[in-house]
Order: sequence, then structure tokens, then C-alpha cells
Amino acid sequence: MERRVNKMTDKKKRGSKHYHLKLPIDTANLEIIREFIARIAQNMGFTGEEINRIELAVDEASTNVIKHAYKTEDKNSNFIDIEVKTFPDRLEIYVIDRGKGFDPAKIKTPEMDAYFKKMRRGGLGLYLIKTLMDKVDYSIKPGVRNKVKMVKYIS
Amino acid sequence: MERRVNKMTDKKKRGSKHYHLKLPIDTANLEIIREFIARIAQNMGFTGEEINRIELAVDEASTNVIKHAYKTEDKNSNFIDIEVKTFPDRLEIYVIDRGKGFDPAKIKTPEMDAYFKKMRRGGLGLYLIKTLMDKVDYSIKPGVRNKVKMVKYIS
Amino acid sequence: MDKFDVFRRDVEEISILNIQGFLDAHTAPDFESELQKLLKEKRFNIIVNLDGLQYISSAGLGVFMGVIEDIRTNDGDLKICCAAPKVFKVFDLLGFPSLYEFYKGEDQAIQKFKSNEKS
Amino acid sequence: MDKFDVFRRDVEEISILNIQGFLDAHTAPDFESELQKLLKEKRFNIIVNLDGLQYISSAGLGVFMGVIEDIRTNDGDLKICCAAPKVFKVFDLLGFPSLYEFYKGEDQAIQKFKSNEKS
Ligand SMILES: Nc1ncnc2c1ncn2[C@@H]1O[C@H](COP(=O)(O)OP(=O)(O)O)[C@@H](O)[C@H]1O
Ligand SMILES: Nc1ncnc2c1ncn2[C@@H]1O[C@H](COP(=O)(O)OP(=O)(O)O)[C@@H](O)[C@H]1O
Repeated sequence: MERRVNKMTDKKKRGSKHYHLKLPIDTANLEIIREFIARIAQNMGFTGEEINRIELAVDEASTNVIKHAYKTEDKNSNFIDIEVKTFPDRLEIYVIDRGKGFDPAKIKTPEMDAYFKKMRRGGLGLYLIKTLMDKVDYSIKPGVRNKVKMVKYIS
Repeated sequence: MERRVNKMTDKKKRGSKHYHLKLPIDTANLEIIREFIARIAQNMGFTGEEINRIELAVDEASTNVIKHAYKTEDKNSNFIDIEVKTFPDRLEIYVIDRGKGFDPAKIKTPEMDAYFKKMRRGGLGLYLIKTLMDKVDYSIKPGVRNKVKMVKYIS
Repeated sequence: MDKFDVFRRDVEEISILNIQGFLDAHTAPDFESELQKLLKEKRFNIIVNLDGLQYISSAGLGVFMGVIEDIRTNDGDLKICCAAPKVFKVFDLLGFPSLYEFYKGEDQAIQKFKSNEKS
Repeated sequence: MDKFDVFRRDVEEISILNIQGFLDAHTAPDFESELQKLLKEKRFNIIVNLDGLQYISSAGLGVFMGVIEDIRTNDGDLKICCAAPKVFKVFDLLGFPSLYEFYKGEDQAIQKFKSNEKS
């Protein structure tokens, strides 16, 4: 506990810290993304359980970029960007693409009962992200910059 | 083996791939850097032994940036950049800073016997990098862009 | 050391898939294709043993969703066992325990299939 | 789960430091300070047990270099044991086995100290 308190004071002094990871559009890179965010969260003092949640949310947002943002023929010339800002009280993660974008308001939260009745597959990612993180925001500019912002507070 | 051959053909078709990692100047981030490069090397099909060498070389170059590139008071406003390009036959890694730079020609390779006699500490990093990687190049522009380029070929 | 592996064992009418490692959008197709093989062989009594599974994302959950209708239409079932707490939590978060039977151990899942056969 | 840990045990005149995890520029100061504590206590018969060490970089090697002169001047020694092949390779690459005694097991290192005492 003492250790964690020390780290926090340390961070406060230095203000927020910025991290950036840029990778080819490829599901093989999901593991790199998960390890990257897990390590940052660990260094901030998040618990194992919280780290699991953050890792999964970032995986889901990144999987969406890899699967949905670009046409297959455009994937090779594009990238996925993960920007991270750490603050004394919270972790902010931005998953960014320049792809076709989407309207988050039009994506329905799955009613799980009905979902199971129809036995659809897919459509769980955005719902999971919302459930796992403390705050989620979308900023969509198709072809320019589509951004999912996810925030987790240190409890 | 078959698996690895397949991966290679796959990569050739798609040409080189670019990766980028940008982090605060902090030894706490060395672990993130090692995991990042190890995972890329693993996905390329390097052996465990080769991955260990690549990881160590990148750690050494990154440690140098964290320790030597910036004055203490400038560390908070600066970053370490790791750029990676993967090719069908090789991995190219660039460790980049904008700090004070140095003259690699003036840094003597330690004669290990004499080194041990004097029992100095330090001075082993650049020597290790040269030993561990297949090719090493420096490009130094103090205050602008100092770059250590390291290459490892797939055997 | 592979990131994901599927091992199959057949116990009489039951097929057991032991999945290990990380099940995400990258590895989900491997799991999917093993399941599709079972369906082609008309083996509809399936246990997925998650003993060695360290991670699952919605891409992995989607594989379970994608086959269950086909399996049940053919009077079979897909039962899940041996999930680590970390992995079970993801299933649970999305309400999967209301659609799939989860068991602590593989034996219990096998017994459930066998007792149904007899009745 | 810490990234690096040092555990100390004293066996008569010998102090054993068991170092575990990752020894890099981030964790080297922790190792250094444990060694400095021993030197302050005038305990100069030191074994560093690398059994649980998974990684070492030159920052870690530098710690070994930084204390050896002081130790030997005081008629002591720092012996190293139980390095995993991956870790030993880094020491070996830089010729450390010509300056430090390496042992497979901790017992052998202890015996070496004891036989020297007697002579
Ligand atoms: N980065 C993105 N770019 C384009 N479309 C996206 C992006 N993220 C999400 N979407 C859209 O939102 C939908 C719902 O996403 P999600 O809930 O993760 O389920 P799934 O990916 O399984 O369809 C996707 O099908 C897609 O149409
Ligand atoms: N990125 C860098 N910026 C400034 N100086 C550097 C950098 N990398 C290496 N150097 C210089 O090269 C020297 C030798 O580096 P190295 O062999 O790694 O040993 P050590 O870091 O232990 O001194 C350093 O002491 C430093 O002066």
C-alpha cells in the first residue's frame, strides 16, 4: 500500500503522461495492444481485476478498428493508433482510426435475452466496452479521425 | 516449420510493416518496450534465443536514451520513440531521441580484460548492442533526432 | 509456445474440445473451424473445456453463439466446463449462463450428457 | 506480483541474496541498495542466487561490477549461483566468468566459502 501511495505522489508531481502505440491493421497485433495497456495500468497501481477489464475493453475497440474501419484493400496502408494519458486519478485511452466511421447512436445495445433468442453472433463489443469502463465517448469524423475514448478511474 | 514458411510468404506479399511506440522517459517503461519488440519478433518467427537477444539490445538502446539523452529537468517534456519495420528477411529497429546526442566513434569498445581490471561500471550497453544484433548504425543530430538503427536477419 | 491451441478428444458420443491460451479475434477462426469439423461429422454432443484458456474476448464468445442453434436443432448440446474465474467473468457479464450450461469439472458435463441419453 | 524482488538470508558468515524477476535499469537500484546494506554491515562473503532471475541487462551487470572491488579489498568475495541459461548467457557474453565465480548450485558456493575459511 505504501508503495502505491508513493507512486501516486510521484505522478501528481509530474502531471499527466502520454503514451502512443501505432500498429498495422492486423489481428495478430491485438496481443501487443493488450500487453501495452495492461503494463501501463499495472504501473499505475490498478488491481489485477481492473487490469483484466481495461485490457478487454481496449481489445474490443481495437478489434472493431481492425474488422470494421477499413476496406480489405485499404488495410495494408492504414494503422491503428492507441493513445494513452495517465493522470493521478485515472487512465484515459483513445483508440483511433481514419476509416469509414459509424454512428454510435444507431448501434443498439443488445437486449441480452432477445439476443440469445435470436442467437446472433457479434454486436457484443461496444456493449462490453460500456460495461467494462467508467466512461466512454465517441468522436466520429469518417475518413479523418474516428476516436473511442475510454476512461477508468483508480478506485 | 510449415507454419513459419506460410507466414513468410504472407509477409512478402504485403511488403514491409511499420510499428511505432512512443513513451515517457522513464525506466518503468523498459518492460513495455521489451514486450513490444519481443512480440513483434515472435510473430515474425524468430526463435526464443533470437528474441532474447533482440529484446536485450533494444533495452540497452532505450536505457541509454532514458539515462543519457536529456537533462533531468527536460525528461518530463520528452519521449522515447521506438520505430520498427518488419521485412520478409529482417527486422529493423530504430531507437530515437531528440536529446544531446553523442559521438559513437569516440565511445571506445571496452577491452573486457582491462575493463575487469579497472572494475569500472557501465559502458557495456553499446558493446552489447553491437554483439547482439547483425547490423548497427548511428545517425546523430543533437537536439533534433538521434537514431540507433539495429537490424536482425531471420536465419 | 503457440498463442492458441485446440485439442480434441472423443469419449463415445461426446466430443471434447480443450482450448488453451488466448481466444481473441486473431485465434477465433481456429476454434470455429474445429467446431465446424465436428458439425460436419454430425457430432453434436460437445463439451468445450476451458481449463487452459487464459483470455477470451467477444470474438471468442461469438464462436459459441454461431454454432449453438445448429447443434440444438440436431438434438445436441454444447456444454462448457472448467473456466477460470477471469474467463467465466466475461461469459457472465454477457449473460451466457442463461443460454449455456457451465460446469466446474469435465466429468459433470459428461455425466449430464450420459444421463440425458438414458432418459 | 512485483517485477523484481531481493530476499536475504544469512548462513553464518555468508549472506545470500536471492534475486527474482527482471533486473534492468529500473530495478537495479533496489539490488544495489541491498548490496550496500551488506557492505555497511561488513558482511563481505556474499552469494547472489539467480534462481528466480528471468532477465538481466547491463544495468544489472553494472551493479555486480560496482561492488566487487570493495568486497575483495575486505577479503570477501561475491559468488554467483543458479543462473538460468538465458541469464548466464548475458554474463558470459561479456566475459564475467573470468572475474566472478559461477556455481550451478547454492551449496557449492557455500562450500567454497567454508573451505576458504579453514585454509
Ligand atoms: N472503428 C469502427 N469503424 C467502423 N465501424 C465500427 C467501428 N467500431 C464499431 N463499428 C460498428 O459498430 C458495430 C458494432 O460493433 P460491436 O458491438 O463491437 O460488434 P461487432 O464488431 O461484433 O459487430 C460494428 O458491427 C460496426 O458496424
Ligand atoms: N541516446 C544517447 N544519448 C546521449 N548519449 C548516449 C546515448 N547513447 C549512448 N550515449 C553515450 O554513450 C556512452 C556509452 O553508453 P553505454 O555503452 O550504453 O554505457 P553506459 O550507458 O553504461 O554509460 C554513454 O555513457 C553516453 O555518454
